[in-house]
Amino acid sequence: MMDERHAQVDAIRRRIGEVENDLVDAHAAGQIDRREFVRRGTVLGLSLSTLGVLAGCAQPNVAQVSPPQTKPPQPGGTIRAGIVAPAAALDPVMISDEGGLAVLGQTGQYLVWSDKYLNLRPVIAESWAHDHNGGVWTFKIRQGVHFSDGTPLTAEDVAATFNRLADPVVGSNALSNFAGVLSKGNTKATDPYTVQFTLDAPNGNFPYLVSSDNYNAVILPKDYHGGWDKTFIGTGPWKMQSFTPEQGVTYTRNAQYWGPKTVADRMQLTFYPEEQAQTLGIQGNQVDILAHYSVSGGRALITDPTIRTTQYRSSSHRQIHMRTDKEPFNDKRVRQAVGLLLDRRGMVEGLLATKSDYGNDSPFAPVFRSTDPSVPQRQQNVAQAKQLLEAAGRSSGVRAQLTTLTHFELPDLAQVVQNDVSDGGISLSISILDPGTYYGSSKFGTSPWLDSTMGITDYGHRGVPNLLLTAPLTSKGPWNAAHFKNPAYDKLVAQYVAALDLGAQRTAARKIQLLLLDETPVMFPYYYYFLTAARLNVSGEETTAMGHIDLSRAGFVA
Amino acid sequence: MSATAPQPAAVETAPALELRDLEVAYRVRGIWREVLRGVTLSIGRNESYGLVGESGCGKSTAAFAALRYLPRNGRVTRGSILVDGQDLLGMSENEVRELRVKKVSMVYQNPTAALNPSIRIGDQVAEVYALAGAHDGEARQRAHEMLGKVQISDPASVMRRYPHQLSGGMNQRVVIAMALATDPSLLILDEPTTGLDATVEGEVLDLVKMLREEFGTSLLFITHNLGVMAKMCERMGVLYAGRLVEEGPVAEVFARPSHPYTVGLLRCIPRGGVRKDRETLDTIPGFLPQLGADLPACVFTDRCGLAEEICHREEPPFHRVTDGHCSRCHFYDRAQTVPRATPAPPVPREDRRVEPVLEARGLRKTFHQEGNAIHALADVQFALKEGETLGLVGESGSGKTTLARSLIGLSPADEGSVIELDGARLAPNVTKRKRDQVRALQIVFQNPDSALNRRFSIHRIIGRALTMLKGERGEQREEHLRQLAHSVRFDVRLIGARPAQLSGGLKQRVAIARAFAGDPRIVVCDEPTSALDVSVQAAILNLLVELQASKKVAYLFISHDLGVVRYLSDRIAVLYLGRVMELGPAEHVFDPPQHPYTEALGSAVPTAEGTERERIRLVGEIPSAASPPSGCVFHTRCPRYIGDICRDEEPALREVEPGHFWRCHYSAEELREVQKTPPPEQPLTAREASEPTGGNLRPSEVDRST
Amino acid sequence: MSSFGEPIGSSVTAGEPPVADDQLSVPGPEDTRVMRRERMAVLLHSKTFIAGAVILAFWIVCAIFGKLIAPDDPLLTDPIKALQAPSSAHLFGTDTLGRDVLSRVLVGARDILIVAPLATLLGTVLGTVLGLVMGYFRGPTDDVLGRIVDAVLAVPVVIVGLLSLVALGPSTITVIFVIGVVFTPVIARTVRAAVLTEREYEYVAAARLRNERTPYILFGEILPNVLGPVLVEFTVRLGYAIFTIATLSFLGFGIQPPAPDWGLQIYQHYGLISGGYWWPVLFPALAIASLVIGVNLLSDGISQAFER
Amino acid sequence: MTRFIAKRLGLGLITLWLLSVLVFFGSQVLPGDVARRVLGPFATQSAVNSLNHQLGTDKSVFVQYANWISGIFHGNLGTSVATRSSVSSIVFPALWHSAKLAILAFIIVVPFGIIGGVFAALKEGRFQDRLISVGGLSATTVPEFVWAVALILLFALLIPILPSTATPPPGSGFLTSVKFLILPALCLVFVLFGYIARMARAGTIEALDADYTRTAVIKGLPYSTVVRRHVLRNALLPTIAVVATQAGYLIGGLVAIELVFNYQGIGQVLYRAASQKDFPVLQSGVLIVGVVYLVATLLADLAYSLLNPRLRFESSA
Repeated sequence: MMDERHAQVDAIRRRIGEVENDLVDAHAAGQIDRREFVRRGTVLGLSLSTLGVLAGCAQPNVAQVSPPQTKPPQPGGTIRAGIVAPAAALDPVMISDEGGLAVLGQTGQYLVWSDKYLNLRPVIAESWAHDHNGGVWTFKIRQGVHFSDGTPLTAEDVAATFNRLADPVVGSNALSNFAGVLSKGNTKATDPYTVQFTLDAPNGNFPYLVSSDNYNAVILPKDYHGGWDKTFIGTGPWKMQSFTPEQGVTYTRNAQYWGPKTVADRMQLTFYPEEQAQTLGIQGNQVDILAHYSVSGGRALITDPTIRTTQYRSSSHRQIHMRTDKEPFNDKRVRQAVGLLLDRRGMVEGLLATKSDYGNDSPFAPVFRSTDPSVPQRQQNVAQAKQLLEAAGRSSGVRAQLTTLTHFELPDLAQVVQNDVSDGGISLSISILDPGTYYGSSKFGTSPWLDSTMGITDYGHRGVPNLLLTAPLTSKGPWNAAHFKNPAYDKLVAQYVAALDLGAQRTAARKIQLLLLDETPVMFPYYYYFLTAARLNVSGEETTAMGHIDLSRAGFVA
Repeated sequence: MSATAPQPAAVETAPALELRDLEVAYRVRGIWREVLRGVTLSIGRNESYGLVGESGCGKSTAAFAALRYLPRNGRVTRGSILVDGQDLLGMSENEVRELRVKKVSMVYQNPTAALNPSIRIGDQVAEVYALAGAHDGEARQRAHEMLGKVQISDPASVMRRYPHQLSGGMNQRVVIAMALATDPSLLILDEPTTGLDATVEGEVLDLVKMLREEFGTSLLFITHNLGVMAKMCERMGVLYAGRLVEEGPVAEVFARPSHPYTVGLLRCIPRGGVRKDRETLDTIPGFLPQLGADLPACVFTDRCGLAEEICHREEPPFHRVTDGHCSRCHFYDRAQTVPRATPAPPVPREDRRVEPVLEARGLRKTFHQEGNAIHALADVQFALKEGETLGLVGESGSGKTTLARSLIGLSPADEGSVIELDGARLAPNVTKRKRDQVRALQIVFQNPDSALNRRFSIHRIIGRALTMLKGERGEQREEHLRQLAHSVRFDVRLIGARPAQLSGGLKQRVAIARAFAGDPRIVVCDEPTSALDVSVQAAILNLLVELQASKKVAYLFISHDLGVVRYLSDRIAVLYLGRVMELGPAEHVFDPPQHPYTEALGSAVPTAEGTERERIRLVGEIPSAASPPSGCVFHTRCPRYIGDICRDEEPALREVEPGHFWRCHYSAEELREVQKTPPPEQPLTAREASEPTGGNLRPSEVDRST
Repeated sequence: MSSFGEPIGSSVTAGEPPVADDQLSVPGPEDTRVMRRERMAVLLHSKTFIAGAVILAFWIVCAIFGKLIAPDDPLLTDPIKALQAPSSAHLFGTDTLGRDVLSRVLVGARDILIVAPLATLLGTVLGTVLGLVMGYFRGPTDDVLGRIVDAVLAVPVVIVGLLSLVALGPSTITVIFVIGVVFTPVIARTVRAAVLTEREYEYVAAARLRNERTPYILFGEILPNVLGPVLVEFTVRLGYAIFTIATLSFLGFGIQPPAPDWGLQIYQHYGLISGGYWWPVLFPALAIASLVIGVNLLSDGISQAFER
Repeated sequence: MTRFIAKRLGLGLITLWLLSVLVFFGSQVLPGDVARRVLGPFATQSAVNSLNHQLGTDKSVFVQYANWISGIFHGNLGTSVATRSSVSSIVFPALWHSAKLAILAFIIVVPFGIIGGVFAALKEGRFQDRLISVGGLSATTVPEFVWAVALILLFALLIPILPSTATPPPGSGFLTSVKFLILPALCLVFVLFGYIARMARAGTIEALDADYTRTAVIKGLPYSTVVRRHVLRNALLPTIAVVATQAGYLIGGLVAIELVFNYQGIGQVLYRAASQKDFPVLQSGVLIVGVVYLVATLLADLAYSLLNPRLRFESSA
């Protein structure tokens, strides 16, 4: 028995490469826990079974992966889910909001599915592997997959999809994700069922960029040129039956789906203009599930006995940036003071009803494995803040404008910040803009977001901190609202991104966390949980922190 | 009481209506104010009884009391009302209804409002029969007959129409038809002809008279017009301050008025063709007491020229003057010796041969409404000499008011019309006229309430006129203002008051003062007294005469009251469908030979003497100015209709005698001949029924509604 | 007070006493003052007016002294104390940011009671001028302006307000401006109607007959006579203004956070009702209701007083 | 009569044209770049430009206006920039939704309003009158969203007997749909009742005071007949006119209610279009609302003049 297992392990270890073996050793040495071991393994392309063997049991405990749920669902029926209506046109390439991606994910499918615990699960891709340093990644494409219009899916479609997303001319929403990682034309179909990605620079987390985390990356036919909202073309378990803009979509089971057929016969997405309506919707039994609700809009659901809320950590957060190049925040002591004045407990327990993690003013959310938990959490400390301000010669007081947008709890947060910092004699005037105005063209000089002295911006969930480390904080970062230019930081980030194994990532992460705490160009007050609401008589729904909702396995319990 | 109550003309049965010492009070601003103070009267069967008095003397209240129809804030405080001997006050609601259905009915002012605008005439009339128990078909049948009885030529078509489609006269006929439908024993008429044209009034009165004889109904006829009274009633009562001050046979009372008030009333109205240059009109000093005011024993004392202290102390009994003629005056026997209130001597008339101060030639005014052109004035011409009065008469719709407004430039005359002031041509629009021209040509409007800005003090109203017309300021203006106020007999102490605080007469004086502020050469008077009580009217007329004498101003005097026009005018123009039909010296115009239209007009007016010549009935209503008849516009109604010539060619305005013009194919001699005998009685033709009232097409209103 | 069963003929005798020549009609020279006094009396006897006045007075006091009366700072957030049910500590409970609802309701009167009257005033002034011009000149002027008025009136006020506020960006000033402009046509219509009757009165003709300039006729002669309707219209519109502003705030386009505006409070919390958090919504709702009703009762009373 | 209709139609068209101008150039004030709206903040400028070109939003406003109008004449209301679907496919269903809501509300409120008003008039000055007048007035003046919130609280949560949203699940029957519309309709009923009742009351009182009523009484007609035959007939005319114009308000004016009940009425469409700066939907939508309103008033006038002989025979005289 034992020997047999050892034999298996040895066989595998001989087969797999260096990095994988380091991982196995790290696990054996107890540097990482089983769960992280499994997660990293999936990223590197090892199958769950293999990992199971290596981890020393037949299968990783599934119960641990998906949260304990009520009874299993019965087949049949129409499952009704509510989402906040897509903000803009439904074009997979362009979609940039949660409502949009939720719709996209029903018929569209990704190479890889990144579940709520950031474990990667093969979907269109059957398996993947990388060269020695992670500069080239090869994906094996599943056979027998058909688009809803009947045409079979080949590697060509996959290549086309990613080249499209990486094409600056198209200007896809995923462009920022691929910046410096994947350039147009570097995705090739080496044979009908193999795709090869040649990266601009080695990237250990690349599979996440082709996973559901990069939500624009649904596989589309190679000849796709817009008009998705007419066809909803995709390879998923559902087929669009009818679509009424502003109102919703109804789906039927996709007969020729390659995977297991859906539990429910029909599915229905109802669009709600805003969260309060959707809250009333599920409470009034208009829908069975809300893909996602926020505390600010759905507080009523938390206490509702007829509603089952599933929650899990995400890296969704708010960034409070301060212009490091402008009065009054060009002095880091002032920025630190602001950081120290924030009453994070008030935010987490009050504003978010404890449905969030504490933020420690860096992108390293507790949900990320690479985060170093040993870095001390910044606490409110008015006295110290006052000293800092005095040292900065600002004891007389600081005036500034805080700009933000009408989005979830942001206006509230702004008011809380305003109150908190006033303790330190900092008086903020609040300006609340509608999203369009706030982001403007998202170019420096024409966007309140990037130009404001101090601002609060919403950031959605990301599977890995990479983008959050680069875009908003690096000297050349396109979203660097803080105008934070720090060579040391840039170097650290480069190190982090290049690092393939966890140890290296953790070390870099620690340095970054400390640096950002010291500089405080941006404050990360909290990382809130992803909340999904379901009526008690349904089960089997799966959602991701990204905002995807997979109802193919959902149905009504007896 | 009943002792003094006159016995109804020999009838055994109970009188049709009997008021016994009736007292009615209204609750106004929380105080009960007496309106009727112990009125006792009785109307015998088949008798027509007239109740006369100035506004607010309680006439209408008495009328409505007879139907037990009092406002919520009114109540009978004493006495009783008997109809056919039954006590009304004791009746139950249903009995009262029964009574209204069967015994008493009423006709009052403004017939068009009295009919339901959204129900067809036929149904409204039939309703009455249905009420009396007739079933549908029968009811309509009888309605049809009844409409025939009120001389509506084509009842069938009228029954299908709605009130607004019929003329006021027609509607009044309908109302009368409804009133007499169930052959009531008592018919109450409350100012039934006020607001109707003289010609129409005449017809309605004739009709009532005739029907009354046919149905043998008793009448309670309420009016302020002594002429109408004389024509319609056998017996009359004079009401003053809610009290019956004199009662008796009409002829008797008119001949031998035995109460100072009655005497005053009769003296106020220009009678028997009296003229300004012969005598000034009398007025009644003082004023009507307030509603429910505390009055001396004799209610008239305060205004009475004969009053002695006894009048304050003792209420005079109802003295019996002669049989059935009683007067509530201590000195009834010398009532007629009451001194005249206005001793001012009449102004002798001097004939000046001077150039006309105002001359109009080819004056036209066309209104455009809904595409069709309405010729409100067609080729009007006349001249006005300094200090003279030109009277302007004609039925409503004849264009009187339009002419006035065109002259003063409020509704500019058509291109080509000529208006000359001292030979200088005037711009048609007042805003285009020079200040001196504007101040020279002013107007006194009919209704002072509308003519005076109710937000301003009298001081401001007159003062502003002085400033604008004469450019006066400061002390000079104040001085002038006082003079002006004095000259119109306006108490300077009231100069700070607002119009709402003044009586109608006072307001009209202010309006006159304003017109005279700029020392005008010509003043147009558009029915300046028609809104006033007779006693007040007299005062205003006197004032106008006075002012004319002192200021040498010329008047264009518009009125529907021929008596008044006659009294005031040197020359008279008769207008019909915007054309001058006749123009001549006042003393000639109303005697033959005269234009057939003038003849008809004149004959229609009941005179206070009751001495009335054979009335000439005019056929139908005045045609709409939108589609005037061919040829002589009057031919459709002309009692002296010659033949095709009248229909085909329009006669010119010819001078038939020196200074006497008319538009007729007849020559003076011919007319003098034919008018010796009354024209043949003409039956009403279908034309009347089908004739559109012109309602919204009436020029004077058109220029508002466009 | 006339009503069924009253013969108009005699009600005249009853109502306004008759007048005869050379005499002042009751109630005598100081008549105007008396009229005013009677109008006041009518108002003071009208329960609706009193009720309205009291309610409005209360809110005005709150608007002025709100900050003093309020137990807490209406803007002071304390997230830890979020959504506490009404208690002795917070009579009306706390909202999502732990702010004292009572304080916010009391102070909330201020914004609306500044914005609404100003907006209404603006609208009334513009509307009156417009109405005077339209009513007096009639003809082409009236037709053209009338069409425009109709065009604006053809779209519900809220929509127009929404549109303009999106266009100009929500701010107190824009709200005042927009509501004012949106109300102009409505008021213009009323005034126009009044002027159409006025201009037929001969005092206008009389004015023209002494070469008065048109502006004088409009504002010197006619305006004073239509002030009554204008005043009534103002009070009525005030009610609508509050109504509209509240609605716009509720839609997020009116008064902006963190202002303790009532509509805004409801907007921010109505989704919570279903969670049993009724207090942050109910109290502002009651506040709005009471204020609007108050104002309307007031205007009802006034218009009645002016009708007689 | 025909002349009357023709005239009113002509005026209506002019008004519409003016409205279109106002709306179009008014909405040009809206800041922000259409294509940027569609593509979101992170699209490249080139993409934005090309879309602007494609949408024609880079042309001069006059050209755009011309295109828009000509489009309308060809039955093409334009394309929503937010959803990329044709405006008509968004606006007309929404319009129909609003209409359903309005109709239901009317069916409830009109009879009640009129009966209430007449009753109040007959009891003028008495307690019942004050109750209806003041009560109605109060109900009318409370913003509809306040009612909405209150009703949801009451009937959807405390006593959960009615749905808290107005959109029935797809494919649900007539009765269900009605059930879903009851709460929002009730809000409207509250808002409209007082208004209609007031009109009816005023009209009735006026008719009661009219001469012809006096005539009827003096004829000896029973009170009930007087009221039925003579008073109501004239009293309710103006009310009808007013009620019809309210239809205009009902369609489009209900943003707040539609929002609370998540009802896809035209109001909500316009609201979202406004917040998304979706010009085509906004412009055409508002124009449509205008059309509805004008048609409603036109019909009101027609009904009025048909029922009112005075006007019916206007042109015949």
